[in-house]
Amino acid sequence: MSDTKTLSKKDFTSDQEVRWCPGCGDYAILNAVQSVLPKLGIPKEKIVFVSGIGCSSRFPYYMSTYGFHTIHGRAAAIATGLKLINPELSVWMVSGDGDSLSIGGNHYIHAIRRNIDINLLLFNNEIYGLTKGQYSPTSPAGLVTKSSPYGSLDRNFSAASLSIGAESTFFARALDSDPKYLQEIMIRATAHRGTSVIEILQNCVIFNDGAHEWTTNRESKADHQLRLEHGKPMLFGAENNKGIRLNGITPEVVTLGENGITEADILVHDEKATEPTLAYFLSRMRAPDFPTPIGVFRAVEGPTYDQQLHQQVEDVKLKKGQGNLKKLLYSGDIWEVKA
Amino acid sequence: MSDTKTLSKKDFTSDQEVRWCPGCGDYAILNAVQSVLPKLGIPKEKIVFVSGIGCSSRFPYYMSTYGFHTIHGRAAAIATGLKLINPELSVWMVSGDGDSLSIGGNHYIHAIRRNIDINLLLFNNEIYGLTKGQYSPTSPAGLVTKSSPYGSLDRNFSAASLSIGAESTFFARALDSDPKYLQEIMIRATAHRGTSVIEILQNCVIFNDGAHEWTTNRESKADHQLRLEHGKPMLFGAENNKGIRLNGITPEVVTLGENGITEADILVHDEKATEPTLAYFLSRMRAPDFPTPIGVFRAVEGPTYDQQLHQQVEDVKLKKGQGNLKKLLYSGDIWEVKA
Amino acid sequence: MTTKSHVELDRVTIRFAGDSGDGMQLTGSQFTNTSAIVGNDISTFPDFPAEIRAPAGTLPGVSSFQVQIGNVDIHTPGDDPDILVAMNPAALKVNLPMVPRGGTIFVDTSSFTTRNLSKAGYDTNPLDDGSLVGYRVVEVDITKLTLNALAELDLDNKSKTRCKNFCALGMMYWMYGRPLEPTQEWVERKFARKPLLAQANKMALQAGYNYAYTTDLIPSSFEIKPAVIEPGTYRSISGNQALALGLIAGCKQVGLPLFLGTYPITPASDILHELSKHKEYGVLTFQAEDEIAAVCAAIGASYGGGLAVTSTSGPGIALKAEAMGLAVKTELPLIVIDVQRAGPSTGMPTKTEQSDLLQVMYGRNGESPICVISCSRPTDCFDVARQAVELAIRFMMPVVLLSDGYIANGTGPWKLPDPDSFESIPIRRPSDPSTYQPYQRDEESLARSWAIPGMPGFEHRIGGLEGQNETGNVSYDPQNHETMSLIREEKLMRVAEFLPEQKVVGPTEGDLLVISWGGTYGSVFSAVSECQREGKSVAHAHLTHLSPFPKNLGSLLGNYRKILVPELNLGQLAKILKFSFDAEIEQLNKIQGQPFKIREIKSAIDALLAQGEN
Amino acid sequence: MTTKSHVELDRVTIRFAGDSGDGMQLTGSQFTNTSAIVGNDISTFPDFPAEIRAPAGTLPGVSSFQVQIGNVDIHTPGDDPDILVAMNPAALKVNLPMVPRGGTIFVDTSSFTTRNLSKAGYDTNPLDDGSLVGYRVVEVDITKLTLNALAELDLDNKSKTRCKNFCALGMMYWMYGRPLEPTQEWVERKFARKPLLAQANKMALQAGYNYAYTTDLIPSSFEIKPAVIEPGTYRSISGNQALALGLIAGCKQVGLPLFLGTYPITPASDILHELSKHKEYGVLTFQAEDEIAAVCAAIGASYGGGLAVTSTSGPGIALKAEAMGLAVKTELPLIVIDVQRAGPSTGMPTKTEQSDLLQVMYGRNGESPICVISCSRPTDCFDVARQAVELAIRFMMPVVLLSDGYIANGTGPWKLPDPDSFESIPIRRPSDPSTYQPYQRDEESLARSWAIPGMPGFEHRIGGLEGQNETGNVSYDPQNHETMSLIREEKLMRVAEFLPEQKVVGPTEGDLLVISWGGTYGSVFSAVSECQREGKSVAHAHLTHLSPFPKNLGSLLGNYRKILVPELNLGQLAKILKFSFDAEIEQLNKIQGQPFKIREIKSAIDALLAQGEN
Ligand SMILES: Cc1ncc(C[n+]2csc(CCOP(=O)(O)OP(=O)(O)O)c2C)c(N)n1
Ligand SMILES: Cc1ncc(C[n+]2csc(CCOP(=O)(O)OP(=O)(O)O)c2C)c(N)n1
Ligand code: SF4
Ligand code: SF4
Ligand SMILES: [Mg+2]
Ligand SMILES: [Mg+2]
Repeated sequence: MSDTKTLSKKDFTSDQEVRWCPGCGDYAILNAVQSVLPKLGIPKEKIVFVSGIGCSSRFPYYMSTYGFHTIHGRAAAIATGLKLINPELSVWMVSGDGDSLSIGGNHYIHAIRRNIDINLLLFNNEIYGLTKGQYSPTSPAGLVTKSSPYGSLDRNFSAASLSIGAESTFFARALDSDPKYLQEIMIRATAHRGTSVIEILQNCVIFNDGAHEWTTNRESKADHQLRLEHGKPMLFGAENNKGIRLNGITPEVVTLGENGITEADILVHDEKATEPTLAYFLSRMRAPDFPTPIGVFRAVEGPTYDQQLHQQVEDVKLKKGQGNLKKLLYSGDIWEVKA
Repeated sequence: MSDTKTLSKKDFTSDQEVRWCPGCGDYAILNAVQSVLPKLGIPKEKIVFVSGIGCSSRFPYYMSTYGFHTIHGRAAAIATGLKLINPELSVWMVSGDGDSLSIGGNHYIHAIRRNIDINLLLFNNEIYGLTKGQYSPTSPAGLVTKSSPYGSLDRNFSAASLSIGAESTFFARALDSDPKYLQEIMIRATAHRGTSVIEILQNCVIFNDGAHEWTTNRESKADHQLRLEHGKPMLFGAENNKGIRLNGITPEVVTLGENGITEADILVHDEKATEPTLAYFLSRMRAPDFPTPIGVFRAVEGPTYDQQLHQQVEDVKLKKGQGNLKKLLYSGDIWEVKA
Repeated sequence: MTTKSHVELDRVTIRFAGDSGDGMQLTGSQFTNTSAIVGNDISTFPDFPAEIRAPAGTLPGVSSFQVQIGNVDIHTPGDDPDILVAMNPAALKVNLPMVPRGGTIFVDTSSFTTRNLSKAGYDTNPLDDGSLVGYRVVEVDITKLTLNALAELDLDNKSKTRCKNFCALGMMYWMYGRPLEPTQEWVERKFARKPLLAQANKMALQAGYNYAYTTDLIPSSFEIKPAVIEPGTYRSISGNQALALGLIAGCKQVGLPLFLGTYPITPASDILHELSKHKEYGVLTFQAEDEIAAVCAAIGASYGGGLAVTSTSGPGIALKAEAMGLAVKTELPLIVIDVQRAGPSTGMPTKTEQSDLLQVMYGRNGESPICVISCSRPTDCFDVARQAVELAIRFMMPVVLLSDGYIANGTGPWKLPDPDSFESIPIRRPSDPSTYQPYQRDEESLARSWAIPGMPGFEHRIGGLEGQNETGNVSYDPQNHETMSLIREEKLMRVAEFLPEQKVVGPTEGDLLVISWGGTYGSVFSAVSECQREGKSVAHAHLTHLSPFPKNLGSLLGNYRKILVPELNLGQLAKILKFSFDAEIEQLNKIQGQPFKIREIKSAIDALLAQGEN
Repeated sequence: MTTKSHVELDRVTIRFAGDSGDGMQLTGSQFTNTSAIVGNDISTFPDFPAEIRAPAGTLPGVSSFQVQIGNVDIHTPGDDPDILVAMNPAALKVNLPMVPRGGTIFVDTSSFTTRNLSKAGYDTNPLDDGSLVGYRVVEVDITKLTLNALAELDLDNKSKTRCKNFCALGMMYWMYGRPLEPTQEWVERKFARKPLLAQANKMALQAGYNYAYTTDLIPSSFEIKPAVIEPGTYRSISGNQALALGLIAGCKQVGLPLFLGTYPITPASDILHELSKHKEYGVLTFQAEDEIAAVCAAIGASYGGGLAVTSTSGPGIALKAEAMGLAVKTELPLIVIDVQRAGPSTGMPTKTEQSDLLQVMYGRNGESPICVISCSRPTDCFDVARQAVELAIRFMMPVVLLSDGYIANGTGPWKLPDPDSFESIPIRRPSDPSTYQPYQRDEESLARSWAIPGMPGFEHRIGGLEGQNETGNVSYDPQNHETMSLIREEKLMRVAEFLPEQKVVGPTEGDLLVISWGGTYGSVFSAVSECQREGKSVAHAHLTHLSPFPKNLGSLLGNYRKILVPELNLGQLAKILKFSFDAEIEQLNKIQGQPFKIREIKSAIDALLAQGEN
């Protein structure tokens, strides 16, 4: 079993029939995950997929690893407990924008704050799919849905801004429509120690088709996507001649060559910046004025809660010696009653 | 009653004996609130204080306005419903760092996201006071408390970063030890339409005494506090000769006069910046390298959920005409059964 | 053409089944509405798959719609279909077990391709491997029939094929002598902007009708005379819809704005969807971040003076428990709607059950008495909702309204009431600030008077800590806590004084009383009437009020030798009746996510009576 | 010096009361421990104010500690104090009502200043306005006495005054012939680093002792002979502490790491505080962001193979309800501790109650059967916690452990067990990957076998949706849902096979059986023994196991003419007994946030027996 060399994609495919709508973006993501796992060299029995409730959260049933399809919004808390009891495990959390940012918002921000070492795949289709199409916290204001026939009045969260505001140590964005790149990002996420969030822009063909069209459209994507690369200038566009320049503390789009702009003027990406301000800055760039940043916004080392929790236990054992039950009971104010 | 001119501080003082520990920072805040309300010209009966559970949350009992001491962590949700049913009301929420950022975290970020027009007083004493001293999400890592005898392992939230990550339109910071300034900020907050968060650094003399000492200490406060003023350069210090300079996208402390630094080099505060990046940038400045920013980080106009909700109703009424129950029932597929 | 026999029937049950994409829910409701319009009594049971759309042609993808129509009182969608319309192999596979031998089965032969057969898990074709022996099988290439009929139309084949459900509907219309007009008109309204599609669907409908009429495939047509139905204007309505409208009507009666704080969940979401459409009635709908925020926002709106409602299903109730306790303690009016589904935990979200009764009664910390009422069928949801509003306001307390997935999605013919006949519901507002106390009570109802923010001079504080009687000030006084606990209990009992006495259908004393609550109403009613027709001494009491019970319920129980309580759970009402009245209760429990069949209740009754005889 | 009389007593109840700052809890426990060491039986009741420290000298600021000591079995802290030590007017005001006329009252006269009197709401000084007529009042200027005694010490007055509680303690020590050494030693340990303070406290103690000895104020001293107590090593321990230690011991028995996921709440927080101290035993404590995260983290830890525990009080249980349902459905071992407090809603957090029984039994959506056990007194929390661990593991199910504020904060003398005598608890791990199924069960216990992440070949998925028997794969099959629902129910019943039979103290049949559960044990036991001594035909059954009940409970009930169930709620166990056994139950309910007095139970018993006679 644990011989990982021999593992292939189908080793990670369960016998359960996949039940998403034909054309759902989830298929591509499932495919990417099943393809990338064999490359990670993690023994299959050490991998666990934990999910909440939602279309996306059916995910674990389709994997042949350990898996837990829990309750709505609580996956982050359950994944936390799982990782804390056994830090050896590779814990993957799969969750939707409703599951993680609506009902699960509190667990989401606290898991990130504690930097629990899990890989969190956030399927963002900007809608509640499973319950047949109500707006979600990431739906743009004005969206007409079953529960907002006159348009939603909610200002929407940016998953990136919220995560970074919650002290995220790793945040990345990827697309269901670009599974190869998604795999690269997943490899980065697994390498990161701490909570690694991958926001995957996913298409719900039934209830919110084309939500990410602006970013993913074949024709325009070169001009609408900014691929972040650490240490590289933020260039994009069909001719790769457009770039992001810093204007005080706000970004502006410039074109190389035009009024004397050279690559030197272009902001260089630093995913390792100690302060998350740059990552936050990126999280504010969005359509139509800016390309959608794709890739790793931020990846900084930091202590993880799970590792520290066990470290603390070891430290105390070292200081006080392995606990002995008798000693524990027979402490405090004790006295003898003679026969 | 509604004649507000005549109102004085004691008009806002209830007959209930105040029951905080002697020396608790909450007294000063209560005092400030009772002093500022008469200045706001809001009819007393339109003011409601909603709180969760915690020492701070006992607040409403000491006010003679309408008040609701609810359950732990839910004040933001209850205040939301209250404001939605009657936008005429001046709704104040009083809550602790545990109440709002631990158990109440989800309602907190969603109230801010929706920009519900309430004034949110966040009493941040970096501890759970009412339950006798466990660490909270704002407690610094390593803090030794009843529940962390070997030191807390939690990385802490910055209330400011989290709020701004949640799309805050108004965020300010004030001190229990400077009630006059606190009053100014409260006046600003009431003027703001939308969720106005005031993080009040409050001292819990019993379980976390001196948590904010670095910032509030009489001797050093001039050097440790940065008073934010819109349109003014970020200067501070006993001689007001220290300032914040932008280095790329990160802040650095400089001294006027030293190696050619002039006021022109100092970053100018803009609380109205359309993008919240500057406010986020400020939220990262903290001891010991930076002074603690005090005052209004961000104050931008934007639609409020409560106002829009009622607007939408009015729009539909305009379009469809005031609803008529008979019409409503007798619609859809109806048919007659003759006698 | 051939002459055909013509048979009269009292009732018939038809089940339309196909792939989620085949529009069976629509086909079913068209048949239902037309039948209603011609005066039949009707009852329906939409039975669709779990939330996610399974791949086309697979078993989990099957969507069914069962309707019973008749010239007699119809109270259920029928135990077993007389006719099954199966649009593909999967639909046949899933539904065949429900059709008794001798039943008629319509199949669209064109869909029985090897690909579809294997998707449905058939190794051989059931149409010719003899597995349908004993059924009357009617094989029609409905798809081809449709395509031919629409040959002339300038439409792609995909769109044309989509009309096949109307073709099937047409056959059923001929078979049961229904007029085509209502559906034709509906099609025109629906496709007003797409005339070509409108035409296509109408032509397909006609084609099916003509085909059935001309061919020998369908030997005889049937007639179902109109039922004797109270004259009036009718509307076919689903339970969730009726609930929503009832809330709007109730709010009109109290003159308060309706506030719904909710979070989507199957099978309750449609209440939100319906209410959010009716803004012109001043309805405020708030889709919260979770169930806790939903009920809390409602509580805030209630404190602010609105008519506050929160709607959810079992898992959501679990999350609302703590806040519901706050509403109990602060004595604020609040309506909590629980559209029950199969549990425990996530369970089977699209399947019905009655297993939240104990949860809503006792699922809160401390002694936290609460008022619970329930609806019994789609068409009474309207009045039960209005009642919930009245109780919440009159008694200043949270009221739980129990529905379930079966009621919520089912439809029935609803005789429209005259809204002008609804009496207004008074609100007890304090008048004198100088004597006002937040917990000063009405002698009779024990309701506290309701002052709301904005009322000058009535400023007051309430909260979750125990409060002193009258003033509501925080109090840890031991005696006061006992006093308040007993007042909260007594206040609930006072509701019973206000409630109508419990009615019984059948003998006022005798061998057996069958007690139903919620969605079991229909099957119990039908089973008991059958027994009564057989001259058995059996009565039926349907409980709308579960907490408190009607005053006379205890004495009622004494009038029968035996008492039977059928429930779609493991005996929750039975437990409560036992300790409330020290009564001996016979249970009939079913926990399969499906409603009772009349037959199941009937045989339980017969068995009990038989015992009685020895 | 004067000669003094010397009286022998069987038992005495002393109540120490003062301002929160006066260290009354400490004084009380010192008196308790010393009394235990000299061989008396003891029981204590710390009674401190609500969470927040009220201003000094006010009524809400009063903190009290009551202890009963005796040479006979002591099972409660005593109905009424024989002696009240009141360190200030507020303490007198709050506690006087509890002292029966004739009782003795010690007061620190120096604290009876006009300021303190008015703070306590006294218009006139009770010491001379005659309101203490009928009590034996002992007025001592304890503060002055202390200051004089410490005059020589180089300490500020504030610190000196702080020693006055030890001065008062010294008087009590003389009065009841207790040795000073244990407390002196404790002081030395406690103030090892502050020798001056150590000296001060010891001197104050001595001063009080000498003062009582030399003056005439205290006419006589008393002797309380050692109780006949089982020989062994003893420790005085609180309920929460004992629970924590029991969990650690239980985990040792199963050989799994202990994981506590919790969120602070009164009166459960001390379990977290205690466990977080014992990291060297591999204990993992996780203070979550809320109760939902706490139970969910525990569930995650359980799925991961740990011994998972979550601890809270009533409001927290309400929040955990949904997740507890997930644990029921997924059949994961989990211990849910509910230290009950007075509700509903926030209620009275520091006051005790037994009103969460129905909540933990039924407060979840769907049919969600759960195992419930309870502890009865501080010293049995240890064993009950170990039992909870054993049941959770043996049966692979969540187990609810009910405690309450009275048990949690109370202390008693605990005869320390020999840990080596604890048997190890086996875990059922699957051995053969090729045949493994997540829901394959043990014939006897119906427990599913426990494969955990990290075990190669046993990879499997579980979740909250209904699962197919054996495989656990998602299933909407009607029959399967009924099967699984019944299995979950049956599995709980199997626990009864494993439980010891219900024991009865007293006649095995007779006039009356009094049934207690949880914290009512002590007063019921004492009241019943009294009756038995009076020759009445009364027996006592204390239920540790509430779901399921012991196998023989039903038949037991049949052996008595009447059954009385005293509860600190409105009759929750009574309800369950009624429908479980169709038994007639007499209730005695008290809902004042206070434990039963022996007297209250006794008179209820006498009244019932008297009825019996007519
Ligand atoms: C406690 C609870 N509340 C509500 C629901 C209903 N529900 C299930 S999934 C879901 C939201 C799904 O949206 P998302 O998380 O974005 O996942 P998606 O289906 O879009 O992949 C809701 C509201 C539930 N199952 N449980
Ligand atoms: C549901 C619930 N969980 C836990 C508690 C216990 N509790 C009350 S207040 C509190 C935290 C108080 O800290 P904070 O919000 O910072 O307020 P502070 O007392 O510091 O002003 C806790 C854990 C509760 N009352 N209800
Ligand atoms: S509803 Fe949307 S998200 Fe869900 S499976 Fe279908 S396409 Fe995918
Ligand atoms: S515990 Fe701390 S926060 Fe609470 S009242 Fe006392 S000093 Fe203030
Ligand atoms: Mg989604
Ligand atoms: Mg705090």
